[in-house]
Amino acid sequence: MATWDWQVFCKNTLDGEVIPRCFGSGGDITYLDWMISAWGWTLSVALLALLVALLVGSLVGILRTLPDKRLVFLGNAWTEIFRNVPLLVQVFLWYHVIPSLFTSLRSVPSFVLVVFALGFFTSARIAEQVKAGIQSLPRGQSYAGLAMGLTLGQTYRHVLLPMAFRIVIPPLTSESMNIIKNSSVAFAVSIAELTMFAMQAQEETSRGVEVYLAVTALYFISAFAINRIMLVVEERLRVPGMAGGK
Amino acid sequence: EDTLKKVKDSGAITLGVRESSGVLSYTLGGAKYVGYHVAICEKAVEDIEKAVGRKLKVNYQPVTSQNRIPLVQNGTVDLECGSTTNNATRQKDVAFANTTFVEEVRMAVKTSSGIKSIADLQGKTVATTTGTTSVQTLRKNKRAENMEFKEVFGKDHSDSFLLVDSGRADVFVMDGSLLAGLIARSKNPADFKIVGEVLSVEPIAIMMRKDDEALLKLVNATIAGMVKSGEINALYDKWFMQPTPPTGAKVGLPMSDTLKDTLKHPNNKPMEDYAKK
Amino acid sequence: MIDIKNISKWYGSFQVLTDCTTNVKKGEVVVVCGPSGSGKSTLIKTVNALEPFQKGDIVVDGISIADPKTDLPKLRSRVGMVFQHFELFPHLSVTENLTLAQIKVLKRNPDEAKKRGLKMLERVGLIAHKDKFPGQLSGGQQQRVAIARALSMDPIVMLFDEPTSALDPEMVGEVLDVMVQLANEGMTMMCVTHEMGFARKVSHRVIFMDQGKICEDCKKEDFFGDPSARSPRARDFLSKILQH
Amino acid sequence: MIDIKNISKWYGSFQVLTDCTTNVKKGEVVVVCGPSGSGKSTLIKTVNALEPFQKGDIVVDGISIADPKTDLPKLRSRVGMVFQHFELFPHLSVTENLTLAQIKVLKRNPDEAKKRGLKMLERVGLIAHKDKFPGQLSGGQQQRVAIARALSMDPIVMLFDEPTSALDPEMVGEVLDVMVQLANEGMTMMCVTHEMGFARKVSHRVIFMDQGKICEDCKKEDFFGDPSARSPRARDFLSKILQH
Amino acid sequence: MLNLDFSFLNWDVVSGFVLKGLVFSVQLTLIAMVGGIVLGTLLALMRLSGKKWLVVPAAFYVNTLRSIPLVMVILWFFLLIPLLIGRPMGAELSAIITFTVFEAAYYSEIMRAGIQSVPKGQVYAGYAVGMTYSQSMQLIVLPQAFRNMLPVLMTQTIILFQDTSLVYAIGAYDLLKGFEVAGKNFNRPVETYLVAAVVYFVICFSLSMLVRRLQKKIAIIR
Ligand SMILES: Nc1ncnc2c1ncn2[C@@H]1O[C@H](COP(=O)(O)OP(=O)(O)OP(=O)(O)O)[C@@H](O)[C@H]1O
Ligand SMILES: Nc1ncnc2c1ncn2[C@@H]1O[C@H](COP(=O)(O)OP(=O)(O)OP(=O)(O)O)[C@@H](O)[C@H]1O
Ligand SMILES: [Mg+2]
Ligand SMILES: [Mg+2]
Repeated sequence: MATWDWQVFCKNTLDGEVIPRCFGSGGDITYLDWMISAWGWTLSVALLALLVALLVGSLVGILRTLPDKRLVFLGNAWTEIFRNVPLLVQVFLWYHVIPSLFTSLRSVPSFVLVVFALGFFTSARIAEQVKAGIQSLPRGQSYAGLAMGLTLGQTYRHVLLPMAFRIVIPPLTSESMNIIKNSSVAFAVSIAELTMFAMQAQEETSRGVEVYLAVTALYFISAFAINRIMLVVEERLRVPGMAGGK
Repeated sequence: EDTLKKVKDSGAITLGVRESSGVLSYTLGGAKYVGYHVAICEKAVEDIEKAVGRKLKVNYQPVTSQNRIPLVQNGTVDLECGSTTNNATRQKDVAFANTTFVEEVRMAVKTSSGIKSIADLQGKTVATTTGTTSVQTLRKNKRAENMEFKEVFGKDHSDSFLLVDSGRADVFVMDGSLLAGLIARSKNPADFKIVGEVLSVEPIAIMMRKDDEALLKLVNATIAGMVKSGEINALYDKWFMQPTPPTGAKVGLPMSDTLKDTLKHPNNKPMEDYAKK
Repeated sequence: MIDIKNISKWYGSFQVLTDCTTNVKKGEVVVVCGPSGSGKSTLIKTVNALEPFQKGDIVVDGISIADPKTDLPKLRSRVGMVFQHFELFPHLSVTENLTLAQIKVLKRNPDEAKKRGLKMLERVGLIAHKDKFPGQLSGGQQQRVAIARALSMDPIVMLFDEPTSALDPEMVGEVLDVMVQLANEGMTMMCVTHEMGFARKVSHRVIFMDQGKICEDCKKEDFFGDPSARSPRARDFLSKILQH
Repeated sequence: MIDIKNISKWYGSFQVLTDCTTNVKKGEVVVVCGPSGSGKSTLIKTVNALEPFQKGDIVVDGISIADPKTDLPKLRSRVGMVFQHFELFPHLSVTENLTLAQIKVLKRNPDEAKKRGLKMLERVGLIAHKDKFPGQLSGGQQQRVAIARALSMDPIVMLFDEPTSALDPEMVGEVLDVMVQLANEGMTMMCVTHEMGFARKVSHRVIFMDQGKICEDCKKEDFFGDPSARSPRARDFLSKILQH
Repeated sequence: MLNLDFSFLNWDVVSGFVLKGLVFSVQLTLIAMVGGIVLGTLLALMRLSGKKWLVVPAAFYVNTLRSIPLVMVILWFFLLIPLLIGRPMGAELSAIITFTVFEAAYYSEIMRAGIQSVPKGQVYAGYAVGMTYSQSMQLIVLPQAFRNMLPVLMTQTIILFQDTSLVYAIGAYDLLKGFEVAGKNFNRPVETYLVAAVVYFVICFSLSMLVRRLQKKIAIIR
């Protein structure tokens, strides 16, 4: 690589002139401004999608452990459909194909669309883990809950899920980190997040290495932060007297 | 960097091509790459063979907008025959042969929309493709004309076109040749048309490594020869006016005055110089 | 109190219980024994409807389990159950383990539930451990907490499924002590156990199961009396279990 | 045969073994007992160097374990060990379980290994199950296969770590039978077990451990003789374990 | 509403555009799977070795790669390897190396969990019959870990297969790219994406069915 040119981030996105303080003012924005806002978009997409994925994934995961065969089938079908088609293809279908079938969907902002697409995709994987977590508990636990007169719902709520979620925190951490990285598909539906910034800024400035390095670092920081947060959560939820770590 | 020597020693030359850059450079499937720019490069390769005195094996390396410059720099690609805009920033990293095509950035709209020029864009939705210079062009025009319109970005050109087709966007701002190609291959070409003023003019040229005078000279000589013999006009006609594979669609984009002028006065001036005119 | 009438149960095509009939009267202590896989756990779980069955009926305190209109959670809340592996809720403290169901099922207010729970904890001699988590207790202590948990629901009958077989030998005693005390106080109990000493000491009747069938169902005195009056299977089992 | 000399071991700052000294002579059967967590498993695992120790030395058949030059795998291959949870290799068939180490460690040829393995399998009465996988056998059968596996290495001494405590009561007998037979044939054995019947019947010496220390180490006759001659801890333990 | 036209999708197009991508995707998946599992197992063993000088680098490797989007890793390898080895490398080869190295980080976490799922007593049992560390790993622990983790390994492989589409970043030609290019050059993106969705679903779903079947066959009887 030739020489570094970190000044590229201080350039005005309109005329390419370097702005002294690196932050634009009065409607002018620099690449740095742009990148920070892109980071914000990445985080918003990822975190909201994570929320969707956790809710839907837990629900589907629970469905797959219930006694009712039809609900299990429903849960299995959901999981298989959403995990066996590449994310990018799913996003395309949500954005271009489904709205032409259901025209009412056309007015849904693409941000919402990608949050759900990414959320549903990840929910399939989370469902898999939640199911495994519930099934890894001894059968006696649900017997014990039921034997005390708790209903099936109460048994899940007070007995099975609290432990199952503790067990699946490590794989959930991976999924949460993945969702940050997978949020890059949002560029396909016109969300100005980090990947789009990277593609566009390197095209405009021809400083690919600097741009990609900065963007990689931001992804890394985000994923790492999630990892740390989840470790804290894991630590907080650790049950005294239970084996640590796993 | 002596590409001619490298090519002579290895007996092979690598052309950078695009999977899908309108009729400038695209694939027919398999390892077949064709297009106006590819044809010019192949002609240049013939001259290189003469210069090094041996037959060369021609490898086609598909490139993308993200990797084409690094690939040329690191020696993977010897001649890039895609659709790369020659601009000042890039000239710091790579060299360009004399301009062989001039893109005029314009708008594609649905015939029924009634949009005729930039002035009609107030309150509309404008599509363009991520990772292209058109995004910047659009940003500048928006500022200059002091207008309010919404921008959406397609992942690639066919996505952006689909945005217009499906009604999510009103216009698609992009290189004229690409727009013409997309319209020609669409299900109902009559539904779309290219309108409006030229938003920016971009010289497109063959790209190669910097500081390789011998190769640059040779390629420029090839181009000059083709202009002189009229071969370049025939090529242009073949790709832009006649039916093209695989669909047999006709792009139907006559040679612009700027291109005619540029071919008459060969140069490799960057895009910035065109804007000043 | 418990009336088991011609219960049969299949897992797929495999029959685990064949036409089992027996009963437990109020205040009676019945011990169920038999070789591994003979269906003891399955039988005892059918009593509070933890395992569904395909044929027959069980009537607990006048309520039929097979009747689809029966409110099973309510019925279960009146039947205490203790499991081989304790099945305390590991994420809840001892006190929370004792109060959860009282609050959620019996709708007792938390203070009342806590009072009742701690009283039971005291009874099993573990009041000092009320704020610990199950993982911080020994097996014997966990099982005693599990018994206290069941008792705090004021059950009309207690079911035990091999309550001591997952324990270290030196801890078996402390759990059996609690059970003996319960029996002496007149609690109705149905216990699956291999502790023949316990059966001898406190039970009124012994049921011997083999291959899903109830082979023997007789007074303790008869069961431990003349071996020649027992079925060959029961004799064989008893000799194995008492051998060393 | 085994000479344990002043062994001490720590996990971090927690001392599990304190200055333990004892020995096992050729042909002798020694039973180790004591409450849970007293260090019995740890002690027996130090004998074939499965647990490292920080102080003292163990000499097995003339070879010092603490000596860094000792070829531990080779030493271990001459010491048979049977675990509480059998630890058969679940992915291998019974025959493969018996032959794997013979082939890989003793470098016997597969035919010879198989012959030897099947002979031992016959000895524990399970030849009919030679092609099954461990998961298809009952606990008692698995433990007997585990004993056969250890025997097929022609060990000079056998170590047992609570071989019957994970078994259903009716299967305890079949495993103890094999062990009694081994003892009667003159095998040198060191057994951690709570089966006092076994200790009474075949052991020569009993070691009682508490809190990492060897509290009692005496002839069987003395151990089971006058209780007042025992330490209070041992008396308490014996009373608990023999109570029911 | 949806005006679909699949007529362009004849055998020539499929064989010209799609097949080439499919072959590369499968090739890339297989090589990266085998290489990744081997390398990942080594990394897992390093992390479990308890020796600091092995644990730290292995943990650093795994955590770093797991925190960066694959597409960035692909780009970096593509830009940096030529600088390291001093000559350019083709996109395909670069993709294969990148995927192997990257997937190793993920497979290593799976194998680590798998190794930890084998009871410690099994290792003791191996040692007790005189096996060395490497023998007990090879003969006892890894075969069990591998079988226990087979479903997760295969799920990761299905993800890997889907992720091969990210090689677009360096211009390599995979299955999805095949569909995309066909879609672009015939300007039929909707149709090609629909077909792509179906094709991916069929491949991945049959793969997971196959794994379930296989799993029943080689699962350890417990
Ligand atoms: N979920 C199940 N699916 C199929 N078969 C089962 C299931 N649960 C139990 N069984 C079978 O039913 C039979 C009776 O099981 P049960 O647990 O009642 O025996 P048990 O007498 O309690 O034995 P143990 O002393 O080992 O606890 C056994 O053969 C067992 O394999
Ligand atoms: N890996 C370890 N780390 C820390 N402490 C340990 C570890 N393994 C065992 N200990 C502790 O060492 C002590 C002795 O353990 P050991 O397993 O030898 O006891 P034991 O007498 O065999 O008990 P049991 O009858 O329960 O098998 C116990 O207090 C135990 O908690
Ligand atoms: Mg049972
Ligand atoms: Mg032990």
